[in-house]
Parts: sequence; structure tokens; C-alpha cells
Amino acid sequence: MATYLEAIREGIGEEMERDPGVFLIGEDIAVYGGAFKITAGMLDRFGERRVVDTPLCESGIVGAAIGAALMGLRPVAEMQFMDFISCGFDQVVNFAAKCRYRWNAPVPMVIRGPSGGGTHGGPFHSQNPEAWFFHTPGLKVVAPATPYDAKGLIKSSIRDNDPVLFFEHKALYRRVKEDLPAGDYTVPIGKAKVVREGKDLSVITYGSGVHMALEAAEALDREGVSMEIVDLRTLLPLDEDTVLASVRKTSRVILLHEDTLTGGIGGELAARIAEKAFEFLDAPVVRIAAPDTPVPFSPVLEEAFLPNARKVLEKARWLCAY
Amino acid sequence: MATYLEAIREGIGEEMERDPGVFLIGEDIAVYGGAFKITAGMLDRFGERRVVDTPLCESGIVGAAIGAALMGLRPVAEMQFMDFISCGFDQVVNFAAKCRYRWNAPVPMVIRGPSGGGTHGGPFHSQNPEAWFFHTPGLKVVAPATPYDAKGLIKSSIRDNDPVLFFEHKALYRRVKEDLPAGDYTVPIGKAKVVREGKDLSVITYGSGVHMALEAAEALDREGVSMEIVDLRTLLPLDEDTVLASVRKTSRVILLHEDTLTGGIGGELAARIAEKAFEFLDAPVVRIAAPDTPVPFSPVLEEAFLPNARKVLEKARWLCAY
Amino acid sequence: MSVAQAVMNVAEGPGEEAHLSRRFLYYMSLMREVEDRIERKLYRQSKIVGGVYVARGQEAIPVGVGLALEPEDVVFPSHRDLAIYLMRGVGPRQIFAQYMGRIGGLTGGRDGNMHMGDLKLNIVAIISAIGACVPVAAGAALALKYKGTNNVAVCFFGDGATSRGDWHEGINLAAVQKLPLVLVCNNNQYAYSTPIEKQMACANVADRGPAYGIPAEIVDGNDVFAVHEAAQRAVAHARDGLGPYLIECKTFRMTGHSAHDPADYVPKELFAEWEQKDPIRRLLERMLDSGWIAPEDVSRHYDDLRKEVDAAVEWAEACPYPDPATLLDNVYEPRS
Amino acid sequence: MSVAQAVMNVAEGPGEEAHLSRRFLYYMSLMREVEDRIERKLYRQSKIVGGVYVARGQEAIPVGVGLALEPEDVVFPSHRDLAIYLMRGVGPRQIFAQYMGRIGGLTGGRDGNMHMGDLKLNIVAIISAIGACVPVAAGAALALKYKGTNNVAVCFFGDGATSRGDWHEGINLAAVQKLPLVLVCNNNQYAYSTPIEKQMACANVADRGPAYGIPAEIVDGNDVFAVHEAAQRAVAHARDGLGPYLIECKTFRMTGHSAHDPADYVPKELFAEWEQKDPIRRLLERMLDSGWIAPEDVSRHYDDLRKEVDAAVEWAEACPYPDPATLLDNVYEPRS
Ligand SMILES: Cc1ncc(C[n+]2csc(CCOP(=O)(O)OP(=O)(O)O)c2C)c(N)n1
Ligand SMILES: Cc1ncc(C[n+]2csc(CCOP(=O)(O)OP(=O)(O)O)c2C)c(N)n1
Ligand SMILES: [Mg+2]
Ligand SMILES: [Mg+2]
Repeated sequence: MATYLEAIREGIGEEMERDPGVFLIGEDIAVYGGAFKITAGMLDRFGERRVVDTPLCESGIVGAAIGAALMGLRPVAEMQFMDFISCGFDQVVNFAAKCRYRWNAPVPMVIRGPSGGGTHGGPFHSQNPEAWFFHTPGLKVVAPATPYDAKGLIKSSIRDNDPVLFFEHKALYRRVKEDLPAGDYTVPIGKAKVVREGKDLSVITYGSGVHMALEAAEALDREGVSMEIVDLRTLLPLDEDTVLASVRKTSRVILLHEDTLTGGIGGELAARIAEKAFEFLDAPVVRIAAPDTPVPFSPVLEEAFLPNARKVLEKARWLCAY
Repeated sequence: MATYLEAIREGIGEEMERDPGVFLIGEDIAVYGGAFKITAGMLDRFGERRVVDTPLCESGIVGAAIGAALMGLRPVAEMQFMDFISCGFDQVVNFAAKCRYRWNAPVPMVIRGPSGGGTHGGPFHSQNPEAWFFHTPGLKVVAPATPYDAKGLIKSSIRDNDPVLFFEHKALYRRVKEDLPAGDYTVPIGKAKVVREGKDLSVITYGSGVHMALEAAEALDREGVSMEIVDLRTLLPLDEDTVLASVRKTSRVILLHEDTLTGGIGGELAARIAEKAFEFLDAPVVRIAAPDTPVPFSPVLEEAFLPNARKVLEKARWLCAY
Repeated sequence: MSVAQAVMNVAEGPGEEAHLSRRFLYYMSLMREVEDRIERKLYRQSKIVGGVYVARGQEAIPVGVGLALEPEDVVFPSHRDLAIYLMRGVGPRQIFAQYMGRIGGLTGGRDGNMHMGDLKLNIVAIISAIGACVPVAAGAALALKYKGTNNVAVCFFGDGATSRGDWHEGINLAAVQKLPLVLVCNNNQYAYSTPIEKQMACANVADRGPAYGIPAEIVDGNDVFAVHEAAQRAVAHARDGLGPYLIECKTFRMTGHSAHDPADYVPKELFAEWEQKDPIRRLLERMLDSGWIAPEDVSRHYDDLRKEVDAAVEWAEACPYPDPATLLDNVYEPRS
Repeated sequence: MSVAQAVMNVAEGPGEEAHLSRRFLYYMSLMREVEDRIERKLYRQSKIVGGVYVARGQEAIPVGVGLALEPEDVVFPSHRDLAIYLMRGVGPRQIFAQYMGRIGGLTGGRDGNMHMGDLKLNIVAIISAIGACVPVAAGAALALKYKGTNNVAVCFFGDGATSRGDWHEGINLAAVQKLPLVLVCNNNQYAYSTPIEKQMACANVADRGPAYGIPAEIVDGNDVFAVHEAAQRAVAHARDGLGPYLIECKTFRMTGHSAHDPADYVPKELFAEWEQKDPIRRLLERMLDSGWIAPEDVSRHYDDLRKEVDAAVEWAEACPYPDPATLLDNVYEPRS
């Protein structure tokens, strides 16, 4: 059994064995093994040439990763918390994202790190910053929900020839475990997965939302309602076909994410569904997301803030009764 | 007759006369009067205490504006191009946006500057960065389409007690003109405007999109089709009521923006419509936006990239035939 | 007035230095006591929400600087400057409530631990992004100058912050504009696990002063008198309109980065070495040697302190959590 | 080989210095000719798309540095370093096509003017955000070291860039890691309309070297020999594994910021003063004085140059615009 965290570590380690151009760069990742210990042991295995501790400078780290990627290496840069990517934002959205389009220069790099709430991290250690990058052509955005996918996707991300933002959900790091197949496997970027078949309604989600949906689905089962769950896995490029197929099948859809509502990825999904599966819809397209506030610190507030299985269940009942 | 550019300059000047706490800060805004000359003459009128030329440092400028705003002043910070806000991103989304919620500290500041394409500015001088901020609770996002609104909204933005991002469309600066009322007036933040009544379909848009829609509407008129146009004017907080009222009335809707499609504001609008006006819809919700690429430089590519009246017209015809 | 505070009120007799030393002692020991309670007790009892960062061994910095300031000077404490709050009148009870996510904390449960601010007290709450406060402090300094006051803004940060672009942009902007900004670096030789020599290729943070054309001095950060004097020089410089002034306080982080970090990456000898330089112990020795305090006053003081802190913890534990119905409030100014 | 290039091929006789001087002359004068054509003719004829930034009077910087490099050294030219492209084999025709948004430009019309790059030529295209290239250049240097080469990365930037956080972060990172990075500052004393004293409170950009523990030297940016020698020292230092090296080239921007800027904010005398120091004129004088070139060779050279440029313009004007059907291509690697 591997946790989500171990799966990512395994995936990174395998890619480093496989390709000498893969290296790690970030704050406190070498000697300390990273704030969440994702890179624990890597320094011993691969040496300080390939596991680079930097000063505290996110723009510097992202920029350096871009420069190394342009030279043909495959940097994997850690943000200690994905929230801090805002400090290296320009490098990501303007430098990394646009090189290929502008002058045909590939930037094969990964920026990865913990995101999401549920650990009382407060406004700056709990955010889900994926929507900013989802809106930036040239980037790929990956957000796995399970150990299997986390390992398969980090490996694909490292092999990808475009810049990938890899959002790990910190509340899943040690909470979800599963057996992983022995040896090398990858999960393709850009492919969603129907993680649960159903016929009455669809939940389209990713990351922590998958687990909320699964919990709600079991309760609904007992009520005789069958929920289909699509785990997007990759947010950009979006696997529209799998989403639309599910909606066309069930005719009812909930778009679920932990990120805040307005401007979140649910909007984009709703738009595609309202345009391309319009004739199939039997009910309004419903979104469940965190409300439009910063992530509050105090447990009672954070609990009220975060989506959860109960909130999914309530909306699902409403939707099925529509 | 005042141009859009002059209207903004007038609005800023009036607010500086009105409130001694209003001051301007940015690169090349004082002696030079700004890259687009929005602040031309301000140094002579108000002196260098209130018109502050800075070094080249967007994060420094935004941060300094935040600090001054926390002390009760009302800074108006210019980004030479709104694209460069990505260099001060963390300050905007984490510092400015969250102070009130976290510790009840108001940050009354405006960040303004030119955005948008159509001037062959290429990938870094043509972007529409509004969607990033639209997704950040605590910010207000304003994007006027006319001189009247530009003046009224810059004045409201300066008086607002929350941080406002004010997106000027550089292609409108000298292109649109109108008579402005004498004396002080404001346009409220958070209120959309039906700029053209119609009954067959609605176009929901803002900024340059308003002008594309108006042009298309005239052509459609000649075909006997009546297009309603809603100018959002403020993107955050969104005036959902006006949008939904229009959709409920016409039952057909095009969401139009110059910004790129995926993750753009059209998605959010579609989601709200598909949830809250579902029963009123007679046709799929349609979006028109720039495609998901960086803004290309060469005129032929930029022309293909940008939405325009012809593209609106074609979609409108399709939608009405649906 | 609590009994503990009595230590500061020396009726007659001792001179200014003695008086100052008692104020140093009061705030440094109270800060230590509050942080010890949080880190060594409440955190282990799982009563604390979120991360715990304490400043054991570094108390001389906020105290030495803080007592050089006027109430109208605007402070930007970092995550190892708890005494700043105490000196501006925030009680230990509010601090415990803050760390427990209760309504009685300075942010009412909206934000956690050292992310506290109160504009009425001229304290600005930091955000997590290290270094982000520097341009903001420059802007506060700009406003103080703009308004024609002679107050200063004081920005605290660690050695780690000096690698951030914001640090550079903020100081440079303030230097060019000659803003009244005092920059206080807590150089505790580590940023999380990263030792100073992996953060910068110059020997001292103060070596960066010339890059901004501003004075920069190095001070023993474990000597509260030295810190205080340097702060007085810095504040005077800034008040006189001469622009920013940087103080680098050399000290050592006597803990892990936060309560969950055993700091295995720090050579053990360093802890032993710096233990000898503990700023409170040094202060106490000097006070006793100079007759500024009597031995029995010291033990009474610590007894009082413990009682004060006990009471504050009790208050905080009884304090309710925020009402989830308020979740959506105050994202924007409420419409009137 | 064009006739103009003949100036560089001195069969026998003159020594190394003469040979070098002819290479200087060729590239500096070609850069000037190309930029003059763009700014003074094509731009006014509305044949140029987008903004025009030229480096009149600053040609010694890219040329002096560029000729100190190996082809495998990776360069990050800024917006006043056109000669770098010429030296790496990008022809004037491609440059004109780039400025006209044609398919024959280095970016095929995707991006404009000096945003040109070609990985095969080891030239990285800048992005507009001033200073952003510094951390990226640090990363390129890291890769060169990682791969075990002894090549260096060379990053060009203006005085304005030194105020950006990215500049600080990139240099600091490179210094700590001892990366082979050569930093070349074109200090032309203005960033757009902002004079140097409103950008920094220290006298020289080089005063910032000690803040990063790296050598920094000031050089007369209008003396191509001096620039070249400094670049050789810098490159040797970086190649030897000693880390970054900063060269500050003092010069002057003999134009507005861009072609639409009349530069009214610059005192007229400064233009007159710096006109006397024109780097091409100075070079020519020295060459003539030293007998490294004959007067008739100079005029023949300029004739050739003009012809070369005429032909290049003609080629570019005949070059098609990109096909709008390609608009969506190459956002991502094409799926195979
Ligand atoms: C921009 C940013 N990156 C990373 C972090 C995570 N982090 C928090 S504190 C810290 C180390 C800070 O070191 P220093 O500034 O020396 O302060 P110290 O903790 O030593 O007092 C790090 C890396 C952060 N808060 N902000
Ligand atoms: C981050 C950023 N802010 C603003 C600009 C607009 N801008 C372009 S060049 C320039 C001045 C640059 O000055 P300097 O670095 O000295 O180079 P020079 O033009 O003098 O050669 C400015 C403000 C920009 N390109 N990037
Ligand atoms: Mg430290
Ligand atoms: Mg310059």
C-alpha cells in the first residue's frame, strides 16, 4: 500500500533513475526533504547536483527551472505551498507558457506542490490556485485524486515536453492509500476517468472533490439513486469528451470543486455543457464550490467553507427531484 | 467631446481635487505623463508629492500602494501595461485582496492601466488579464467600454473602500468619444447596463466586446433580428440580476469577450445562466472569445485571433436559427 | 495593572537604565513565557490550530526595537516578533485566542497565529509570503511622509526574506524616495532548513546596504541594549528624513523552524553555543550585577508572569469559536 | 559571403587587434545601419509592426561582449542588443521580416521586434517583463554546469531591470550556486523617462556586486575594446567555475525610449555631449589612426553595408505574412 504522498515520491524517483536530465529544485527539498517530505531521501539517492536547495525565491526558482528546461533538462520545481506560486506568477504565465508558441522553444518542466484546505492552514496555506493557470494557454494543469493517478501523472508530467503545473492535495497526502502496480506505468495527461459508473446524475470533479463525491455516492446508493463520478485528473487540456459523454448519459450534472466558486473551473465546465450538451440536460447545471472568500483559519469557519459529502448529497437530492 | 482616455484623465483629476489623500504612483507617470499619456499634466497640477514616479518594480508599486492605502490614503497605481500586473501578482491577490477579510483592514486602492489587443502589441502588451482577478475574492474588477462609464467608474473606483482593478482598453483610448456631462458624476461599481434593448437574443459582454456587439446589432437589425446588449461594466462583483433578466427575456444568449476562451469570464456567466435561467433557455449558451493561444503579433494573426463584429454576427445568426 | 507589570514600575531610586532594563525584562520574559506555553504545552495538547513558530532566543529583537518606537510609528512584525503585540497593548489572552482560532483573537478566527494586525494599534498583519511586507511597509512610510508626520514604518523580517524580489523592490523604492523606513533583519542563520551560506554569497545582510545607498549596521541580536541603541539610531535617521536604515541582528533560532520541525539539520553544538548567549539570561545577569533588580524580585516576577499567562490561557480556552454564519461577511465593505 | 563581410577578412598583414577592430566595426555598423533603417525609414513609412527600440550609441555593448563568446555560450539579449543576432548568423533580412510581422522573421510573426530567439543558435528570446530573463539565464547557467560543459550564460539588461525583484532573485540564486553567469548591464542612464537617480540610491549598478558576493566592474560602454576586455575577464571567471560576474557598461541612450518617444525629458546637452563619444566614430578614429583600415575601405564598407541592407529590406517586404490558418498551432507540442 502506498499513500498519495509516497506514490508521488516513487514516481519522481523512478523518473530520476530513468532520465539523467530530471532534477529537483526548490526550498528545503534536499537536506530537509521538503516541508511535506515528498523529496525525503532524494539527496542521498541522487546527490546535490540533482537535488538543489535554493534560497527563498519563487520567481527565481521558476525562472531557473525555465532556463534549465530550455537547455533540455527536465526540472521539477517544488513550491513549498502552491499558494506561493503567486510570487513566481509572471515567470509561469508569461515565460514558461508562451515560449513554444512564440519561438518554438519547448519548456519541459514541472512545478509541483501541496494545495488545498482542510488542514487549518489559513488563507495562505490552503488555496487552490489552479484556476489561474487553467486560464493560461500553453500550460498543462494536473490535479490527481488517488495514489495510482498521482504516480502515473507525475511521471507523465515529467516526461511531457510542455510546462506542467502539478497540484497535489495536501489533505490527501497521508489519507488515501492503495496498492500500486509494480514497475513503470504512466497515466496520460488530458484524459479524465469515470471513477464510478452511474445513470441518474453526474458529478464532474477532481482532487479532493472526488473523495467527497464518492462518499456522497454511497449514501445516494442507499436511496436508490445512482451517481456517476468523473475525475478530470487533468484540468488543462480538458477532456471535454468524457465530460460531455457522462452528461449526455445522465442528463443531470453537478460540477464540484474545492476552489472558490466565481471564476473557478466549474464555470468553464458549465459553459461547455450548456453549449454542447444543451439538448441532453433535464435540469439546471449545478455547481458546488467553496464560497467567494479567502480560506478562513478557524476550524469551524473552514468546515463551513469547504465543500463536503453532505453538501454534495443535498444538491444531488435536489437535482434528482428536479 | 471627450475620448475614453480623456475621460479617465478627467475622472482622476477631479478625484485628486476632491480628496487630498488621492495620489498617483507608477512608472513614467509624472514627468512623462505615462506611456499612454493618461496622467499628462498631473505633475504640473498636483506636484511630485502626489504624482510619484517609481523605479521599474511592479510588486514594489503595488505593495507600496497597499501600504499607503492601509494608512488611509487612496493610491491610484498605474501598470504601464496591465500585462505587467503578473509581476506584482502576489501583492494583489494575497495582500490587497485579503486584508479586510483577515483583519478588518480596508485597502482603498486602484490599480489601473491599459489592457487588450488590436494594436499589434504582441503577446505581452495585449493581454486581458481580468479573469485572474475575477477569481480572487476581495478584489473588485472594473472594465468600462465608453468614455462616460470610464469617467464615472474611475471616480467610483477611487472612492471605493476596497481594492479595485481597473482595466482600460487601449484600443478604445482614442477611438471612442462622447460628450460628457459637466461636473461631478459617478457610475456605480457592480451595476451592468443594458446598452441596447432587444428581444431576440442577448449579448453579454464588456470592454471592447460592447463595440463589436453594437456593430453586429446594427447589421442584424437590417435582417429583422433584435439583439439586446448588456455591458457588464463591473466584472466583480458581477451584476447577475441584470444578466439573468436579459436572458430570461430573450431566451438566447451569446457571451462575448476579447479575453481567451478557456477559464475566461464567459464560463462563469454560462454557469450562472445554466443554473439560474435554465428554464428560460431556448438554445445552447454560446461563447465568443479569443482562442486559447497567446496574443499573436503579426496583424494577420491578431486579426484572426480577436473576436469581432463579423464573428458575433455569424454566431447570432446561427443562434437565432436554432 | 497586573502584578507582573509592577516589575517595570520602579518607584524611586534606580535611574533610566534600570527602568529600561525592567521593561526589557518584562516584555522579553512575557514573550518567552507565552511562546513556551504555546509551543511546549498547548501545541502538544493539540489545543493550537495551525503551525507554531516561536522566537526562543530572539526576543531581544522585537523588544529592543519596539521600545525605541512611538505608538504612532507603524510596525510590521514578522513571525518571530510577538513582543511587538504585547508592547502595543495586545494581551496574552488575545494571543492565545488567536492561536486557538477563537473569536477573541485579533483576527476573530479569520487568520491564524502571528498573522495579527490592528490598524488602531498601528500594527499591520503580515501575509505568509515572506518578504511581501517590505514594499507594503515602504508604502506605509510613504503615507507617513505624505501626511507630514515624522513617524516611521518599521519592517521586521528574517534572513530568508532577503532573497525575495519583494525585499529588493521595497527597499530600493524606499531608498530612492528617502522614505522613513526602518528595516530590522532577524538573522537567525537559517531560513527553515536552509543555512545562511546557501541563501547569500555575501557574509552579512548588512553588506547589502550599499546596494541601496542606505546605512546598514550589524548588531548583536542577543544583546537587547545593543539592539535598542541601534534602533534608536535607525529611527532617528528615518525621522530626520534621511531615508531607510537597515539593522541586521545576528542571532540564532533555538528551535526548529516550527513546532513540528526537530531541526536535525542544525549541528547540535550550535544550540549549545547559543544557549550560552541567551538574551534573557544575559539581561538578567546584567540587571542583577548592576543592582537594577533584586534576586527576589526576579523570582516574584516569574511567578507573576506564570499566573498572568495561566489566566490568559484559561480565558482563551473559554472563548467561543467564530460563528460559521459570519463566514461570508467582510470580503468587501458592507453596503450601507 | 557578402561584400560587406569582406571588411573582416584581412588577408595578411594587420595583427590580431586590427582584425578584431574590423569585426567590431562590421557588427557595430551593421547594427546601426539596420536599426537606422528600421527607426528612421521603415517605421516612418508604417512598414514596421509594433514598437521600435533601437540602441544608437550603445552598439559597443553587444558587440564587445558578443565577440568574447563561444557559439555554445547561451545568450539572453535584451532590447538593445541586436548585434548578438547578427553575430550568431541571423541575417538582416530575417530581422526586417521579424519587425514587419512576416513569416521570415525568427518567430514567424508570432512575436515581434527584439523578441527573437533560436535554441539552435543558443539565443533565448526575452519576454517583455524587464528583468525576467535574469533567473532564466541563471537556470541556463545551471544547466550548462549540470551538463559538465564549461560554457557560460550571458544575460543582458538595462539599468531599469536592476530595480526588479527578478533581477535580485536571479543573481542571488546564481551567486549562491556559483553558476557560470555573465551579467551585462547597459546603463544608458534612463529607464524609459526615469533617470538613474530616480531608480537607485547608489551611484553605480556595480555597487551592487558586493550584495551578491560577486565581482562587478564598471566599463566605458562606448569603448568597444574596453567592453570586450571586460567581457573576456567576466567569461573567464565564469568558465573557471568562480560564479557570476557583473559588468556595468556606462553609456547613453541617444534616442527616445522607443521610436514614438521624443525624449523631451532628457536635457539636450546630454545628447550633444554623448554624440562626441559615439562608439562607432571612436572605433573608426582609432582604426584609421592605427592604420587598421584605410579611409577608402571605410567608405567602401559603408556602401556595401547599405547595399546589403537594401537587399534585406527588399527580401523582407516580399516575404509573406503568416497563414492565419496556423493561428492555433504550437501552443503545445503537437501530438504525434
Ligand atoms: C514566499 C514564501 N515562500 C516560502 C514560504 C515558506 N516559509 C515560511 S517561513 C520560511 C523560512 C523563513 O526564513 P527567515 O526569513 O530566515 O525567517 P525565520 O523563520 O528564520 O525567522 C519559509 C521558507 C513562505 N512563507 N513564503
Ligand atoms: C516588468 C515591466 N515593467 C514595465 C515595462 C515597460 N518598459 C519597457 S522597457 C522599460 C524601461 C527599461 O529601461 P532599462 O532597463 O534601463 O532599458 P533601456 O530601455 O534603457 O535600454 C519599461 C518601463 C516592462 N517591459 N516590463
Ligand atoms: Mg531565519
Ligand atoms: Mg536604461
